[in-house]
Amino acid sequence: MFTDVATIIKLASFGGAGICIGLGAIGAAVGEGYTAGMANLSISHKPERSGDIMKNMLVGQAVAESAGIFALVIAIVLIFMDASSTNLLTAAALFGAGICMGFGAIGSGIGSGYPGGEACLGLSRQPSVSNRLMTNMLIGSAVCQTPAIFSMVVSLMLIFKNIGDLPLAPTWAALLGAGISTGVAAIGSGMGGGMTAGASCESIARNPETLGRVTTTMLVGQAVSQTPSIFGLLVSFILMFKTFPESSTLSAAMALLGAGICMGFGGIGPGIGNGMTAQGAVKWVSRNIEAAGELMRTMLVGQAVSQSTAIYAMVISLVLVFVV
Amino acid sequence: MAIEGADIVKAAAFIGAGLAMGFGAIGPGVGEGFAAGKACEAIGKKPEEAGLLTRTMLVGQAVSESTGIYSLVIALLLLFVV
Amino acid sequence: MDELTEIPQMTLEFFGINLVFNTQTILMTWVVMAALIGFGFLATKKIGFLPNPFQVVGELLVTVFQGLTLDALGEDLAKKYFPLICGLFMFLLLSNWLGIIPELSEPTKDLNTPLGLGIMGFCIAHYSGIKAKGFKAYVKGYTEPIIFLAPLNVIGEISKVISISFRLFGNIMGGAIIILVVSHLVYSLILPPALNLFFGLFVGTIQAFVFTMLTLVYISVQVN
Amino acid sequence: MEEIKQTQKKYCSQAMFFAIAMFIVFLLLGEKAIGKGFLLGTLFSVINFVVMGQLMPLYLGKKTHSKASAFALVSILLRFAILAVPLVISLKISSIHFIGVVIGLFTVQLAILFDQIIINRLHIMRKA
Repeated sequence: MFTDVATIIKLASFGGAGICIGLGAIGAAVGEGYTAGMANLSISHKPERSGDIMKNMLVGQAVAESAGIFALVIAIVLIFMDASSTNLLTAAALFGAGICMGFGAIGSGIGSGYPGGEACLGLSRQPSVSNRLMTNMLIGSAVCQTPAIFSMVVSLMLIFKNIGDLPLAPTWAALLGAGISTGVAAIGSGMGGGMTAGASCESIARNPETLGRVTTTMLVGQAVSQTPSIFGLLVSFILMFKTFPESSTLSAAMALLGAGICMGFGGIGPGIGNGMTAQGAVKWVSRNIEAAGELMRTMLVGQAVSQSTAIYAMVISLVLVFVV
Repeated sequence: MAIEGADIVKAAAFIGAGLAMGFGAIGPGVGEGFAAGKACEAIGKKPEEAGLLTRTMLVGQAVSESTGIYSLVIALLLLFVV
Repeated sequence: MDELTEIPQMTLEFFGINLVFNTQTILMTWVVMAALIGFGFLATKKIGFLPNPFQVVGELLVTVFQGLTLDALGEDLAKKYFPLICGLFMFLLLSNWLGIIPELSEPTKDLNTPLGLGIMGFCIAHYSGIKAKGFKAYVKGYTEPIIFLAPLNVIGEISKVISISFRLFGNIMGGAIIILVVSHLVYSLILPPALNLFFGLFVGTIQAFVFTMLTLVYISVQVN
Repeated sequence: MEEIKQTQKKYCSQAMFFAIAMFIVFLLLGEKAIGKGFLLGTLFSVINFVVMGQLMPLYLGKKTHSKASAFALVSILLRFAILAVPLVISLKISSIHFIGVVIGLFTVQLAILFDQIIINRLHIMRKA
């Protein structure tokens, strides 16, 4: 068995860094692969516009990669920072930070591939609107990065948190749970936001006149899709900043870990579902602009109802933290 | 660490509650979102039927949410009864 | 960071029962109510052909929500429920926007406010359902599709209250916590005000609308 | 290919110009370490962008999404290895500030977003 605390901390930070960069790179790669596949398709449709399409793909990829670069920064910090702490809690915090950023980058990486791909396809269909299409794609994929930014904030706070003399026994679970909560909940919101942005690019290529309404609907839909990741952030902050009384029982630790897992996984489904709703609404705003108000209202109600399972997960998490 | 039988049971119940609600929320969330997306498409096609379509969407969502509610019930049972 | 979960409380003893009041929440609710009454007074003071700005905003709100209630409930009931829906929206909107002003905080940040409003909406929806369908048909609605599912139907109804109130609470509280944490981390002039604008104005408006629409939808589901 | 080169030239020169301007600002503010880090980060961000553009034609032979994704994974790992260099340097050398490098790594993205969203929006609005 390892008895040396420094070794365990090193192991935890290396493991966290590996998860972080591995998952972050996979997410960005899937997104870029989607964009590249769509670009191939559109170049084969319209070979004479290949220059424009490749330019669009380049710019889209550069922005879509941001989530992966966040993961890289966190991984480098985890590997090269010399943790002089002799507290075992540091190991939990560093591992939690790696998990948080790794999972948080997947959703945004995959998600921001959709607007890039749809924009490439749209360029082959409607060459005259290339400027508007690219602007819309960039706004969409920049908003997609929000869950990844949330995860980066949480993992930086976990890395640089002043552990002090907090009791080890339940706090390790709280720190690990804080990482899982924000990181995993960000997957759904990132993918949902990406679906919405992709639909908006497709819509603008179909009917460029409706640019204003489509962009507004997209932004509102993406903002509401971010709600599950905001819930995840809320649970993380509570787990990080509440001081838990020392107790050596297993159940106290498992309650805190369970709170993080519950909110994290509970956020995936509603995030994707909200994205699907916004996707449908954005697509049809461009086809039937007269019904835009009706569509926005239905989208908001539908998204609100499909969020309710995320809210149940948040309630269970809060019960696990505060009541049990 | 003093780990006793009752403690292990409690710990398992807590983490089980978290897992139940966490994974139980995935399916209904996606499903309800899918239903709402289809309702939006239908309203785009026929805006004059918006009231009926919204009601149908809500009924469908309520039905597909029932599995989420089952998970909630199970989680609460695990938390407070076990 | 301790100010996060701390709510100023006042405890009074009343015939042996301890009554706890969240003083800040109550105070902020009064601020919102005073502002709304002031708004109503200004909007209706001089009703003229050339409206003043307050009258314009008031008319806009009234027209929009009249249309929405009319769509959802039909001619007769809309007249009855429209003031409730419009008032609910205005109260929530102002409550969610209140946090932008320094030294003031949103009353919706305390779980008691959204929970109270959610229970109010629940009671109104079920009262109107019983009134519209009759008690027998109302009870029969719970035994569908088979009688064994009745407890789950009841839980489903109660979980609506939980979801509607926790949604508002989670969004507003989450926004407040994020703003607080970010302003502790970076002392910049750009980021916290931008976050305040996003969470206070944008998310606050959307959540007020969603809460109002869901209350309306719950009423209309019960009635039809 | 001409368009890709043009785009790269445009954004790289914008990013480098911005980085030098910010370096001077940081120098005047007395934060030399952050300024140096910013410059270093921007340099590697530009290198990453150029490499990405050079690899772009190689994507076009990949017919399926999964093949393209596998190729993207290889290319990302290669480019992240490049991006890791300034981060490690700044952690090892104390006269270069880490935060500066991190912000510098996003200069190309910021230049693209600024150019496309703000300038383009103004252009569209003026036309309308």
